[in-house]
Amino acid sequence: MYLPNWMHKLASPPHFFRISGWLAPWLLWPAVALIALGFYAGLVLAPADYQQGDGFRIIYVHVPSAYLSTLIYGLMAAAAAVGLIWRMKLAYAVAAAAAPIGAWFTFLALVTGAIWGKPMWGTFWEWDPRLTSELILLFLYLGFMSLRTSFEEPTKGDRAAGLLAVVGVVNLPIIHYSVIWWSSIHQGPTIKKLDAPSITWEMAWPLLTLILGFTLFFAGLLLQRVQAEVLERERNARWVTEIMRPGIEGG
Amino acid sequence: MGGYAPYVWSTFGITLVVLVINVITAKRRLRSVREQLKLRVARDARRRSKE
Amino acid sequence: MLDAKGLTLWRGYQCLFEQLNFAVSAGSALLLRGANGSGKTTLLRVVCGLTRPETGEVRWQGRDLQRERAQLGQVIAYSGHQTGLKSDLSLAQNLRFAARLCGQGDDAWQALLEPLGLAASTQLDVRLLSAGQQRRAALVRTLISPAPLWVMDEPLANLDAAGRAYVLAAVDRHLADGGIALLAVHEEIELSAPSKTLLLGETA
Amino acid sequence: MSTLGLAAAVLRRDLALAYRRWGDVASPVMFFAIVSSLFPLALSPQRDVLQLLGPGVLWIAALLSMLLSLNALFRQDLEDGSMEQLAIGPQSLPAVMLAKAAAHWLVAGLPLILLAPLLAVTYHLPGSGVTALCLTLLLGTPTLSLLGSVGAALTAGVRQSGGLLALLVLPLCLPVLIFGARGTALAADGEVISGPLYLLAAFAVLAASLVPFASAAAIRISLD
Repeated sequence: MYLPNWMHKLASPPHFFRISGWLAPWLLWPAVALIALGFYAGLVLAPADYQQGDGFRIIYVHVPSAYLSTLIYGLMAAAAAVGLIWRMKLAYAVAAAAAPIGAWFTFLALVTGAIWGKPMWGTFWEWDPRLTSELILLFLYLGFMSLRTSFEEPTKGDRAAGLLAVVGVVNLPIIHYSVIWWSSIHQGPTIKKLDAPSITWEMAWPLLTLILGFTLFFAGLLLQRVQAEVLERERNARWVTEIMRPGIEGG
Repeated sequence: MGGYAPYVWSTFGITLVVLVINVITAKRRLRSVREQLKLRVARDARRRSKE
Repeated sequence: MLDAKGLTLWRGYQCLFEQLNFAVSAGSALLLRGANGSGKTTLLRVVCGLTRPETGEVRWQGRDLQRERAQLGQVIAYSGHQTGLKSDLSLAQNLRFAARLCGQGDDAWQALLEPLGLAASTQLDVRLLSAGQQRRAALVRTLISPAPLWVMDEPLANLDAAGRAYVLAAVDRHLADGGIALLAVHEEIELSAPSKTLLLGETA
Repeated sequence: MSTLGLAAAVLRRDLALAYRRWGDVASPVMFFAIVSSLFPLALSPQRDVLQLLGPGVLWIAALLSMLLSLNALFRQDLEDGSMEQLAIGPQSLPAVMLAKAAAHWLVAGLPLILLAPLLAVTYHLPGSGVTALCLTLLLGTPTLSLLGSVGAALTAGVRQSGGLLALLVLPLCLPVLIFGARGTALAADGEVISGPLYLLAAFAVLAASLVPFASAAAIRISLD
């Protein structure tokens, strides 16, 4: 399988290890700034919603985490597919690093969605199609992580979990639309779907800031975790023993 | 904040906690892998120097 | 002609082999020697395409054995530690399935039962056979296969003297017909055909 | 050897194996019967409660009993080395996987469909409900076997993988459960359920054509 040259260069673990080393802080600090700005804007500057009052502010944390939970699963499946096709150890490292972060954001989306449901529906848990899909997504993440760690040989765990992620990502839309059909046949006339209300620009820009902030945060976090995964997978490589020699504070 | 204060603050609070947890676990994971490898390389070096 | 280039494989922190190359021409054998756990079995499985090496490739007549598995057809007859026979099925059922798998008729394996002393137990479930009998039954699968490359993991294990002699004779016949054999062995064995030895473990 | 011939040979061998170990065939059916009879005892014997819960309970019991027998699907093949022989040969491994899934369906899926009407009666399901239950099971269980074969292949090399197998396979089987159970319930209320049936059939065709390649790759990973 032919690979463009720059991908080869980026794909070489030591090269990627050095890049992620200095790039991670450059992603994390702007992310923290954006998130701080987004929180402030979302809580204070944005006007209250005429229907839900201030309750709607929860979308500022719920929507970014829900968006990231799906994005990260897609990225994880893509990395796993690259790993399986081109046998690139780095791709497996990216998939293994992305999984826990994705699981955390899915959990966050679930919790914030449930808390948002309390004022809206009066109960913490409502089998709303989106929340149900998030719950299933969490199971897919947990399945990936537990399968990967149930093999002694890391390469075997990577390949098995990677295949599961690819099968999972193909199934995700099917599961999502089945859940939507399933909830639609119970549709009472007065359903209150978990919809972001019609959103004006004053409400929208904090949301976009937070989505960008969360994404940069994920990217920085991912690079850090990928460093750990790369070190573990390349533990026998010469470049690892080089930078790990006592007295050298490298990497 | 109307009657929603507890809900809004709790969601933002939980979000901050989760973000911080992620940062800490990522850093700790990297440090533990690095230390394990350092130990390993040092032990190999010692064993090789004995041979 | 079987040749392997740049084979590297680690198991955990232990390097089984690194940039290993070897070539075996038609009509000759390669004997793998080395302590237990030195990677003999793993190397055989790499040649068979069961285990994936980190680097390097195994080629048959210059074509990648792993990637062109379908086009190359019946190349390998593998007999590993496990017999590959279903213990709940009778010997006859197992051998009929194995024969059909490599495109042979029933007469192919029936002719071998007598010399291998299995004629009496064809209707017995494999579970009831002794270890030696199961080993000889697994050997039948290799003998009837038209595959030119025999990959055998300790073929002489738990066989009596007659069994050993039979196996060595079969390997010699196979090599004489221009086949290739890759044998992981512990004992000293003498083959009439030319054979090289590859030592594993110390070379890591 | 032609691919079809290979698949037929593997299927015949697996059915002969299943016939030889009759106990393994009976356990999914007995599990299906026992679990289905737990709910009336735990919930209530009233007719309307059982009619409401019947479709869902029977479908969940069927799904779990098929899951039960998936665990051992490849474990024996890996231990005795017969899967190695199939993986080394030039034959197409996906065809073998399709045959293995078909054998599993015949042994663990079909008997459930035969028993389902009997259990449906104990749940006082109307005629339309019983036929819908059998139809949805007939269309849904092949997909469960196929998706289950991927999970079984991935966890074949893992020790005590019961829980792990469920965690991997059940999320993937949810669409089948949703359309199967809800379809049966809608039919029991007298509604037309051609939609869910078509979708279940579509899932089966999609699974039959794509999943064997995934389970072939999965078994190669376990063999590594």
